[in-house]
Amino acid sequence: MTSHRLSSGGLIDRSAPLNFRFDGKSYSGFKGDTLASALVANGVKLVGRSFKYHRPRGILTAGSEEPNALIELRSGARREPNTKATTAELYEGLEAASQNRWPSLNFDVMSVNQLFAPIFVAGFYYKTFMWPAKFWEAIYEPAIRRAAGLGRAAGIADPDYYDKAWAHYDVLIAGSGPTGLAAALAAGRTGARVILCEEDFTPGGRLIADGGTIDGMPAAEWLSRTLAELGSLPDVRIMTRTTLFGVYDGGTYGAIERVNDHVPSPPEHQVRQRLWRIVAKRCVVAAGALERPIVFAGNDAPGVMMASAMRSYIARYAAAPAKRMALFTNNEDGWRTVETALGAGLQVAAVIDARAEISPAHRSLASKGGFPVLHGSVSGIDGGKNGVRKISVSLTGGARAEVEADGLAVSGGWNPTVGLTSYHRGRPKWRDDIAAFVPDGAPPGMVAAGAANGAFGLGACLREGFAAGVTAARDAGHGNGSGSTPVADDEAFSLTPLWHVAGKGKAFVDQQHDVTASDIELAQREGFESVEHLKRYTTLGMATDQGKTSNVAGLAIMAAVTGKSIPETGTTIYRPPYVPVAIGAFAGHHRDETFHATRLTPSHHWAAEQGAIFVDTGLWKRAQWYPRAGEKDWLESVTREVKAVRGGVGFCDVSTLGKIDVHGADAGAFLDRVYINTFSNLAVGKARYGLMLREDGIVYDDGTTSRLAEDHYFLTTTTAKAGLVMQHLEFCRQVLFPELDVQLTSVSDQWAQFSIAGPKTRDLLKEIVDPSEDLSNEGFPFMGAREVALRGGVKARLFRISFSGEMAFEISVPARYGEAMARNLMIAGHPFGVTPYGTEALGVMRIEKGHVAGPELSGTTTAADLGLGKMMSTKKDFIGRVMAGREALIAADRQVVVGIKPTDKARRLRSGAHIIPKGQTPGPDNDQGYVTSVCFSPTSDHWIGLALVERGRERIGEIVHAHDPLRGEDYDVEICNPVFYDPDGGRQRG
Amino acid sequence: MAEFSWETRSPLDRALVAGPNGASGDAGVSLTEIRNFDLVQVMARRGKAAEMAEAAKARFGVAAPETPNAVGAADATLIWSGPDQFLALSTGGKHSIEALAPGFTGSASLSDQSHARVLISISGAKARTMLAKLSSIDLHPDVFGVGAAAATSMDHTSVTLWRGADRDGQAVFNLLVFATFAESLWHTILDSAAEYGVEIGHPEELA
Amino acid sequence: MKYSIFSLARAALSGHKNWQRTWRDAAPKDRYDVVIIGGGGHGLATAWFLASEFGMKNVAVLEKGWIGSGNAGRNTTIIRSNYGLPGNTGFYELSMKLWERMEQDLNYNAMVSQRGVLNLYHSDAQRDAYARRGNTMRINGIDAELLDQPALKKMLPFLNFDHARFPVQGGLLQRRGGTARHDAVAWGYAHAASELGVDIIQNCEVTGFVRDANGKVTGVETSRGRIGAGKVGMAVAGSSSRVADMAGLRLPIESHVLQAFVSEAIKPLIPGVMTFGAGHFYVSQSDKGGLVFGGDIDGYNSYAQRGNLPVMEDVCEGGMAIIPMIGRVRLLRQWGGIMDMSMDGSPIIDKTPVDGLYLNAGWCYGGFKATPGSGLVFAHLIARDESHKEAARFRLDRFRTGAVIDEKGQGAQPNLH
Amino acid sequence: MRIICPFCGERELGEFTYLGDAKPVRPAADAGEDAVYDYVYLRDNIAGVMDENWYHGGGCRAWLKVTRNTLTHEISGVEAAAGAGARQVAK
Repeated sequence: MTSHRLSSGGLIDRSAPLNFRFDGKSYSGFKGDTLASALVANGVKLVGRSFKYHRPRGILTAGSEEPNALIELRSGARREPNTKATTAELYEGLEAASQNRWPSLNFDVMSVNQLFAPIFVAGFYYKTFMWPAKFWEAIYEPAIRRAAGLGRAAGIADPDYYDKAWAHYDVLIAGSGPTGLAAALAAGRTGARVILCEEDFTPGGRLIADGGTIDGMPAAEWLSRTLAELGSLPDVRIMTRTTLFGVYDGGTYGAIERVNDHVPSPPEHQVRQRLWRIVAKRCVVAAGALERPIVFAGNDAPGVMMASAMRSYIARYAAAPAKRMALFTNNEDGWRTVETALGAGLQVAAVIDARAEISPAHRSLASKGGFPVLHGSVSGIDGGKNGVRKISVSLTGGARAEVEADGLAVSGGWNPTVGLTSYHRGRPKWRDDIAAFVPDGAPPGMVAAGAANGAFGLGACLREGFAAGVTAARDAGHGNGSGSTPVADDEAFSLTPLWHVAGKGKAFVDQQHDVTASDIELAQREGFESVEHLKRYTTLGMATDQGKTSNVAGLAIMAAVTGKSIPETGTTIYRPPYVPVAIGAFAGHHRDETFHATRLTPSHHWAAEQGAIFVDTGLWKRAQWYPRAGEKDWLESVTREVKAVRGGVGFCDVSTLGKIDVHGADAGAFLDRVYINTFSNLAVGKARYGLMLREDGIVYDDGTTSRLAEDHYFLTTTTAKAGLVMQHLEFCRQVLFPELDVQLTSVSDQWAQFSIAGPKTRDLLKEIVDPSEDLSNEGFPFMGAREVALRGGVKARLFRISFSGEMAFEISVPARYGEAMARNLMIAGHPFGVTPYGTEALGVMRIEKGHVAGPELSGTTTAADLGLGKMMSTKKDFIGRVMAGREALIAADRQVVVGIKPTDKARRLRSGAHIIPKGQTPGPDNDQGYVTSVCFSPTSDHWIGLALVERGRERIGEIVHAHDPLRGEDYDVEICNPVFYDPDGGRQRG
Repeated sequence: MAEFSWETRSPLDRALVAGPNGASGDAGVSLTEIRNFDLVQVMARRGKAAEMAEAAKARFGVAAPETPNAVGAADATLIWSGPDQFLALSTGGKHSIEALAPGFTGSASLSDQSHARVLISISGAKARTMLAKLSSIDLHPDVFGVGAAAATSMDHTSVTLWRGADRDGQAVFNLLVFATFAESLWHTILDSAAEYGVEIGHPEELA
Repeated sequence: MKYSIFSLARAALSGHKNWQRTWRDAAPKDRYDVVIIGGGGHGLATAWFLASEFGMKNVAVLEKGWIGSGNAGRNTTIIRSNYGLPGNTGFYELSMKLWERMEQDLNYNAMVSQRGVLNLYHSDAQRDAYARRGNTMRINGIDAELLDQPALKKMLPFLNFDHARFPVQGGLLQRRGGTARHDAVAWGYAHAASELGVDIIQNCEVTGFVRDANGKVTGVETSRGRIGAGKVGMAVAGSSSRVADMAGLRLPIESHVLQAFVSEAIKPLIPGVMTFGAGHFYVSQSDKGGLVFGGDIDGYNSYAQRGNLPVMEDVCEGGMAIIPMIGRVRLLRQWGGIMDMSMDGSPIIDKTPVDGLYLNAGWCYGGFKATPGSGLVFAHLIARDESHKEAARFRLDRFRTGAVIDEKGQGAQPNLH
Repeated sequence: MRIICPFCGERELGEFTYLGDAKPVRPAADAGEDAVYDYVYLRDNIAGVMDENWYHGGGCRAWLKVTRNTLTHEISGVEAAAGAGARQVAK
């Protein structure tokens, strides 16, 4: 048995001992322990060092509000900094280390900071470290950064997995104490779908440690009966190890389930944690209340503990935080700790009660327990890193006393947990009778009950919980359930507010951030009186405990210094999450290669077989080029592919283009309104290039659209804009022009589409298309489009369009034939040297041909900038028409698309270089444009590019300077016609 | 003359490996792909919803769904896909787009989706639990009963989901997924299901 | 009261009892030469520049709540001048240069920390776009470097190089970029402006404009009474439309919510500011140790100052995708601010059609880094009645003429900027 | 936030895309530059109840007019765009 383990009692499983290590030293505990309770049981008092002054700290609480007992849990890639020992479940082999100390917890060099404490007051850094300016980044800041922070993150990729799930319930209940269980019973019995989230690994809340009598039976028995009944209801779910952390609009709640944090590592195929998005019609916040400290000098010494926490350690974990304890309380409830301690056979040195009167029952308890009751306040602690030894007391009336004890329980009253109810900027309201804030202005559908609502008695909790459950179920559409409210007595509760005991020495308000009462006074003196200023200036409440034990005390002290009341002083805005949540949990499985979905083209696996190199284009993987053995780099492969197309025939999977079926009697009229050019007059069997503007007159997207029937067009978009164009067209159809008879269907995934290009395209196609189809220039002229039969009976759509400038077709087959199509093209094209080509070669050929693409359609260019101004119809209205005519969009000095070529033909061009007039020093005033797209043109045998250049079209032939300081390059280029290849277009028409 | 084959290939051809997957023991989730179907999107022309409904009734013998439901006809399933539109799922060419077109002339626009989607069947004791990781909609049996359908998203990807007839007392969820996303979503489903144990069946033909 | 290590040490001897208010707690006078509406960073900086650069000391800053309570206190603290379009480039560099001397100018340590701002790229197209932008910066005399993947691996070895959905190819780095302590910026300007005689009036909400017979603005109605003014400047980003409405103006602005997040404090992990464009995620680490991160705006008009869960998930997904070591680091706090999203993503600093009323608005989420520059050019506009040369393009009529400054190329759709 | 799609029922935010104020009406072809400028660029930017265009792209692809309070995010009404279904719409 460990030194501070009680010989009996508690909810620990004494048959399951567990070994663990803290700071390298071995200890043992039991199943059912937290790391904190196991440390208590082993008599460990010093567990951490504070943020700024590196003061020794012990365990203050027994829950997720813990400010001090923060440790690094686990090791290696699983190291979890700032983990609360008070919520970490013990498991066999657990490893934990204290943090923010060097070289050891016991001897921490940085505790020298305490010597500078007179200087290191709130906000001191705003007043210094300013001279010389360069010293900030070089010296001061690195030192501050090293000193700040608490634990160390792993610094290695997280090896565990997370997932996310949705849940839908009528009633969501936060907390499984008496209030939450009563609410669950009431709602569950109506048949409502109920989910109850409990942060702890054991349901029961304060019932576990504080007991009581409910419906005439011991609380433990009532608890197990209630859990059994709830378990028998099919639509009631109790989730332990699950914290409700946030409430979002529309009755959506965030909860984090710690699925496998209580084991060394998650079993195979299981996640570490799961993020729940719970959609609930009603929510009952039964999250209880948190006991609050009283601020006094030395209140941060190890061994000073919240009174309720001390009860939990003794009653729930059978671990004694102190063998001879003292209690400092300002209320009735604190005394329960004395009862619990005495009941466990521990000694009580004294009770220091700030109230003028105590009850006769407690007075007789004191005489029975043989300890004095001192009326007054604790004014100082004598003790060090090994814990409390002596307690100084200022007695009412001015005298002083001392109490020898090895632990001090403190109770300053209780603060309802108002976080969840305040996340929609609801401001809690002050209640004088309990001297605490209670929820007000909760989000729609949410209600607080029990201690979370300021009802501290057991009977009141059960009543409020049960009533809230009934109401919630009814509001969610369920009738009455059976059964009645569980009954229990209400304990007496009297409290004399006491926030701060004046005294010598540092009195901590926010223990984690080392914010003292005098820091608050200083902030007030300097004008930081608003609570939000106070928080920001002193960092009060901004630590990992989110101020759960410090916020209210902080503003009470501020209220006292400013002479305002506490409600006048107000609270800061409450912000989620209620407890810190691992970033990995919010990400779920969206990490690494599964960060986003991947779209594969119909010929993807075939291309992979060919050894294609793939490039990410949006969500797509596209074949970028197809390297062949012996080729030294991508450029060699791409050049080969281009030459093969220009000299023979090649093909490329262009299925990534957006494809939309446009049906309806008004399809043509509709297209006239969304494109700048006219489509209603397009003949059936023909394709036309179209350009769309945004309503602000800027180019949105382009593509070819074919008319397959009188009332059926087939529209293509760029790969990048496919989804957005569909959305835009639906907007036009449904909102702008609802009178038109048009139907839109995305057929992007229905068709595998290939571009087949090169002078031998027709030869190849003849092998693949049914011989009855006329592919001659007369029978299938440039910009023709129609359905054809392929050999073997598959039907395809054939379009005589060209992006490469060659004699070319695009052919669509139903997508499941896509892979066969690629194989068949290889077979059919074999005699003609057919070559698959990727997006790089596609890009080279479009640049050679002067076709604009993504880099030129940048969202800032007009049709005229792109050299397509003449396409704008003057005979009809279309989206963007009016705004395109604004003065700045038609200004003569706009940057327009031109070609560029280097004067030194050996020179490589790069996109992103800027265009500067020759002979001038580059500067903001002569920055006349930039290079948008470049490639090595196998056809020209040198690099070529497209650029946006001021007045470019007037400057064809001018030599300008390509300025690229980023890459240390400067060279001359000639502005030229953007169409480098076959400017007459004879090849594509031939 | 070159010889070539027009063998079709499902987008899940590589990804689907029949057999057990994930945790060992009794599989909580059964997964397979249903292949070989005709799928036609039928959208009413402006002002022609009633005419489309009549045409559908004449063609399939049942009324097309006007709310998010899947309706079984003798030889087809009609799945709601949006206001005044539905998907006709069938096999054997009986209700291919060519076969349907004459009956809907003037009342609806038809678009072939047979190759645009992959059909995945999900069942098993943990199917609903697993789907809760992917789907934001409520699949509780009281809410999403047999025949319920939804146009929704999973993993940011549009899907059509409907509940077929129960099999062995277990719910069966049918999922139409866009073909180019299918492999990616398949892996996501497997990841989500792994902890429950998965039995991946050999692809089946649409019955 | 001069702030220094010496004054601090002296104060320590007296238990810090002698510190004065950081700024005077002024009561409103009847009339000021200039009234600035909005006690955020921009309003306070404007007041300080009016007093220090333009000799106008009869100035009041009116704040409806507590100073710095808007976006000044609710941002991810990044400063940079890596903009690519004329109008923005010069302005943000002006601002950057002012950041570099701010603490000495103000005698207040705002922890301006030039630890570098890096934008990652994942494709040739992104690289080209960054090259264009980086060259613009260089041509404007601003530092910029284009890093390739090996350089990045050395600098940020923890990025996901091996299992990335969108592999990192390189990045555009501005070493002079970095972060500053956001609240301290507001306090610093308030401190320095107050020392020069500017009245900073908190809890004073403007409820209307006072106009003369010609329509000229001659003052404001407030919750603390009428205050006369020679000129009135609006610097109320987030509330611009609401305040402009009191003067009968409609603006090319929508209010949107942008979330930001901070993790628990940990020992130094991430050196500078890093943005992951392919994943809507950016991050830096504060001096206190928290990872400060964010992503895209929530996407819909909102004055509610709270964020939604899907965007929060989206941001964390981006974070995990690019820095998988942050999986076990815990998110501590989330908050949402109201963004003045303009129609081209760039700000407006101009006279309004209402005589005597000057507008500083539309900062989207670029407002924090602009604070000192905005203060200077807005003060210039108010004092001289003409635009500062680095703000000449931030005209209100640019939407009418088409001379927009659209860095993202998204057009008149604010939620996409 | 959750939006009740008139066709699909209640769905979560992630299925929808936002466009903005639904009040401005696209001016007639001959309305002139000022009218179009107003339509494209100026916004009431209402702090309160506002009609907005939302797209159910992750569901039935209907455009919706959602009445929503920008101060509280409360949604008080949703209706389908005039052209969402097949019903006849007068010009």
